[in-house]
Amino acid sequence: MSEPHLSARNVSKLFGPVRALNDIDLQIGPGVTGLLGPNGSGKSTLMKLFAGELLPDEGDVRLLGHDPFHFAPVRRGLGLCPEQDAFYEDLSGYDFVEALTRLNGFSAADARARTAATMKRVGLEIYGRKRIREMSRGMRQRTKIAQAIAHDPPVVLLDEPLTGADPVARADLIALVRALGQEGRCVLVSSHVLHEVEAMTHQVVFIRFGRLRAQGDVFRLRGKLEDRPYRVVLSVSGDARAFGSQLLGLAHVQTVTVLADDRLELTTTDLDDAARGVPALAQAHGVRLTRFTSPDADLESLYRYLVSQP
Amino acid sequence: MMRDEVHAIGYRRLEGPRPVWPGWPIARTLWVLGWRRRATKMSLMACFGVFGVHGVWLVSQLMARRYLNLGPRRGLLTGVDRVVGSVHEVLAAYVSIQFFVTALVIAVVASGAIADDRRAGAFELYFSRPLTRLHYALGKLLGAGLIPFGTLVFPTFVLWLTAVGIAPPGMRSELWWLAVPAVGSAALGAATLTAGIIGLSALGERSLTVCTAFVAGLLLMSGVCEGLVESGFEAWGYLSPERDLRTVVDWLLQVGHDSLSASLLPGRPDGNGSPALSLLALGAWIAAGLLALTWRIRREVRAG
Amino acid sequence: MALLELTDVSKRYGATQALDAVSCALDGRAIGLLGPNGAGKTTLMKVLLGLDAPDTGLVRVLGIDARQAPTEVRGRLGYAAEGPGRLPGLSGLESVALAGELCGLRRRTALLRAHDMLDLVGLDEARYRLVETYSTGMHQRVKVAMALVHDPDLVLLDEPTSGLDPESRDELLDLIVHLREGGGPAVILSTHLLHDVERTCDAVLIMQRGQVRFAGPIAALQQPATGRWTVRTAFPAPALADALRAHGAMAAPGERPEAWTVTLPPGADPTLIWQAAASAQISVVHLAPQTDSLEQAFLGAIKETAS
Amino acid sequence: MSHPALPPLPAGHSPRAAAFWLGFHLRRNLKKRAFWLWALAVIIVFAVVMGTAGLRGGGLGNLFILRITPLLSLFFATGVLREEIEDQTLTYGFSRPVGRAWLYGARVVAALVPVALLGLVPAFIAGTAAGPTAPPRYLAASALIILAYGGVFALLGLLVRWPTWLGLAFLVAWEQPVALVPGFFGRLTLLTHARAVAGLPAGESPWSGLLTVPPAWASALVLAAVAALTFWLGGWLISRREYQLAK
Repeated sequence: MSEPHLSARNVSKLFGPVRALNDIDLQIGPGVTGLLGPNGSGKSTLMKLFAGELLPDEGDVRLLGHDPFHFAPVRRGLGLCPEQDAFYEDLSGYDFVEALTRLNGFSAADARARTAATMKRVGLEIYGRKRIREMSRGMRQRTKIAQAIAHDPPVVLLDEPLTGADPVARADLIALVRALGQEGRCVLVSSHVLHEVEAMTHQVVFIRFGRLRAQGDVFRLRGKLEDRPYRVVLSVSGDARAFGSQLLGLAHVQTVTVLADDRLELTTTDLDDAARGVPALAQAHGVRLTRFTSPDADLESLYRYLVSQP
Repeated sequence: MMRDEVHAIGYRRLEGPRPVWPGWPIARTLWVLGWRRRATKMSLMACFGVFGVHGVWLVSQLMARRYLNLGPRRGLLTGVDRVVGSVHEVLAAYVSIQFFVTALVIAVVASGAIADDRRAGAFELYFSRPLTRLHYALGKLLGAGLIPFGTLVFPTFVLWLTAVGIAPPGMRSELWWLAVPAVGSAALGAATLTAGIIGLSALGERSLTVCTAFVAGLLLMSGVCEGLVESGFEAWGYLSPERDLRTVVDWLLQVGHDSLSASLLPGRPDGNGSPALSLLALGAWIAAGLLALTWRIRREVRAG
Repeated sequence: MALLELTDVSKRYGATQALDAVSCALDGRAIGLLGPNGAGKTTLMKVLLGLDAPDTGLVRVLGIDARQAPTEVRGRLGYAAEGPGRLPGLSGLESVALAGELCGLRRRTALLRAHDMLDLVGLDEARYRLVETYSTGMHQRVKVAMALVHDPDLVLLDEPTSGLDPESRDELLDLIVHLREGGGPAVILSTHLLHDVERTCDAVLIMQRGQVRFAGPIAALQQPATGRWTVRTAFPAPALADALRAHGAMAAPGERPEAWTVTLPPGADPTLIWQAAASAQISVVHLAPQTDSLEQAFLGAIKETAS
Repeated sequence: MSHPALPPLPAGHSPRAAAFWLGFHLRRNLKKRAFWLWALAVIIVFAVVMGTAGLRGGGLGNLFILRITPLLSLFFATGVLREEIEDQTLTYGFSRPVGRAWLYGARVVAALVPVALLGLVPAFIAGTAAGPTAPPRYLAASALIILAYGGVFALLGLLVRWPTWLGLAFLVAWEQPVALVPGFFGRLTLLTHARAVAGLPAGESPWSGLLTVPPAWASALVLAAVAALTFWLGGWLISRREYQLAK
């Protein structure tokens, strides 16, 4: 297994008395990973540690196998989109991205070519000419992401990249993040808007009180919460009540309630099993199943359960 | 008997009158914030000290005057005649010295009046309320203005009152005239300070820079102007507000009563040439402050 | 009387035409104000508040003409601005109380009302701390409390949920729903998160380049079921698409990595999808008729997407 | 242990990147309002002093080299890092594969070049009226004093929360008075060495005759050493400490 792009071993970080991170052990490989957690849980601090902006008090941090704070050359492989809405405001978008790309070891001509290609990719081909001071919040976010990916880094850290962007920019940037992940880069995205994280990736890291609360695939993580069975809503044509009683026969199904004459709700501890069993049963009984949804199998419910339980 | 009731805690409408004039809470907030700063308390103590000193000085003079006025010692009266003048001297000195110390207090309290609001983006909060630009301006001026009123205008009145109270009968008639010029000049000083600090706060970016600029500006101007006047540039004298105030005070107090001795204020640096010009200069300072305030509010807020 | 009546309102700032002949009448308990950056949302709010007089046109808010009586309008309107605006040096409680006093309330009434509002927005012990020490979430709560303290009839919230973590966002959206259902003020919510609007609002005003693209109830905006189905598997499974094509259905990638938008051949029903899934041994954990999410409707409403 | 391919960096990348960073920020500094305001101020002072007071030669050199240039380097050098922290733009530079010390050095020099523009020209003009060998000596003194004070004040900007005030106190309370004290003590101040390099008169105080003026080359060496030391120390410090950008 190749070395992970990002790794943190027993990392703790304090800002004076304030605890930011407490004994974090984490390895992140290629693809898009969502970094979630309430405000003040230490998400930004972890990003800054991986970017070599901060030093861990305990444990060590590795970016592509090296210490990003002290070993400067490894930051060649890093693209960072910081959280703050800060720029060299007097520059135009193109100049800003080009200047920073030069710092990554590109000649003037190379940097200009890469900047043009990247600005096109983030949708700033025209508006990128404007001075950053006059740009809308959506354009500023696109500029910030452009400077993070112009030098084609294998690791991209995006700290709340969508804050303040309007719906059009959000849709474009989500598609861009998915594409970056598919190119095999390790993309770590922190965001508070869960349904947008779901649209980007299936893999999340969840931090709470400075500790690693959960990590892995959203679906499997949700499955691990035994004390929170899945609710599944079914729209059924034909005799719902009879079909409902049959459902009780399925393994893992705990309760079946009749919401209306054509709608049923069941709770089960294994959604995967229900996803196989229920349609088979429906077919056996000649019942048409026009809706099979589980409202609390999504990331928002996972987040809510993980936050409510200590 | 108790009825069984369950009340929701959620949102509830608010009835009742809304009588308060919006300027008033703005002024009160300025004091509340000012009072939290240690520097305010210290500078207020200084003001109180200055008032105490002048009070003692005034009372002791008048008691001595009263004692010497009796019987055989009448001959000494003429020598002590300057004591009457010295009552004017006390008031004039008080207004000038307190002008500086009050400048400290008002700088600490009111330097952030407009500057902090602008830096924190608070204009949107103020002007999404039902208040007009005039309310805001008057509120800030009221908040800043009542400080010099408390430390300059009112104490001058108190000093004048004690002077009238203690003065021997003969002198009392002369002192009655003194009320209007004394309190008037104090009010003029108060107005200059208020308009000055509020104007500067409207122009400035950070309250700390405004505060230092105001205090340093006053000291620098009076120092530089004194130097320039000594080296022959008479006209520069009008640039320093403190010097203008002193001229107006001396002029007013002299006009107060014609029988006063000519060398009224021995040892005090003399004022500018013509008191009228000084008055004009002070008026210009006040106008400049108010203009800066209006310009800033018009620029930041397009509210009706 | 309608909440808002705008007839032919336009406003120009130098080169940009912020509002371009906007005419609409809106009613409802909670209205979503949507539009890309620079669509004129904030200008519209400022015009409603009488903070900015429009060049032309008539603005009536709650039946009051905002040009004639701006202060009266602002007395009955609450506004939680977007920026980090706060009153420097004050605690949360003092800020809200001062906001009340600025509307004419006596000090003691304002203080009691401030406590009520801070309870409503869920700012407990921290209300006594200075506002400078607040997190973004707490700032947002104070701003909402300041907008409600003088009991307005209409509250304008400008991007109240930006920067909030999921927990605080939930609480704020629940509060908006509570206001909508309760006897309290109506709400105009200007935001970029269409998800929040879907959850709290019943009507929507979509703007772009200073013009109204759509004004009316959300239901009218979302076309009925289009015969397409959204299907999601537990894990991203390209094999499902092949199985579906084998069964004659069309499958296009959906909003999420593990989602598909399936178009069935005419006359077929979803059992075909179940059969395809069973044949490929892939468990489908989500199947539902696809209704245009507000996002598709929004993107459809604003034709050119440059922003 | 194979790593995802880390794209190659050209050899000696940090110094070359630092050179680019210097040019980039120098262009920005020269466009800043603050620079033009100071330029205006210097021109006005220069005109007033030359015109009314009729200051020439040594006196003019003394005023500019020993009074105005230190003040200018104070205002320009202390703000280098604070500005990046306050504007929160430090992240962009520090997340690049360039040594932090190099970036710091580039920013400090980019801040001092405008000071040189404002300081060297008047010094040269003063020099022309103060004797044959004066112009090169005045220029050398100005340049060295700018580098030395620049290094000191930039270092101060890293260490202290209020560098401008402390720098002002250092200038007014330590450098100016102590430079006039006779005996060895004066040598602890940069001003004495600058005066020695420029060959300026030892100052107006009554006992100025008693001042032992260190040899010019020794002073030049001292100034250069101070500059080098403070630059190196600043670079060493900045690559050791982390900087939290104000939220």
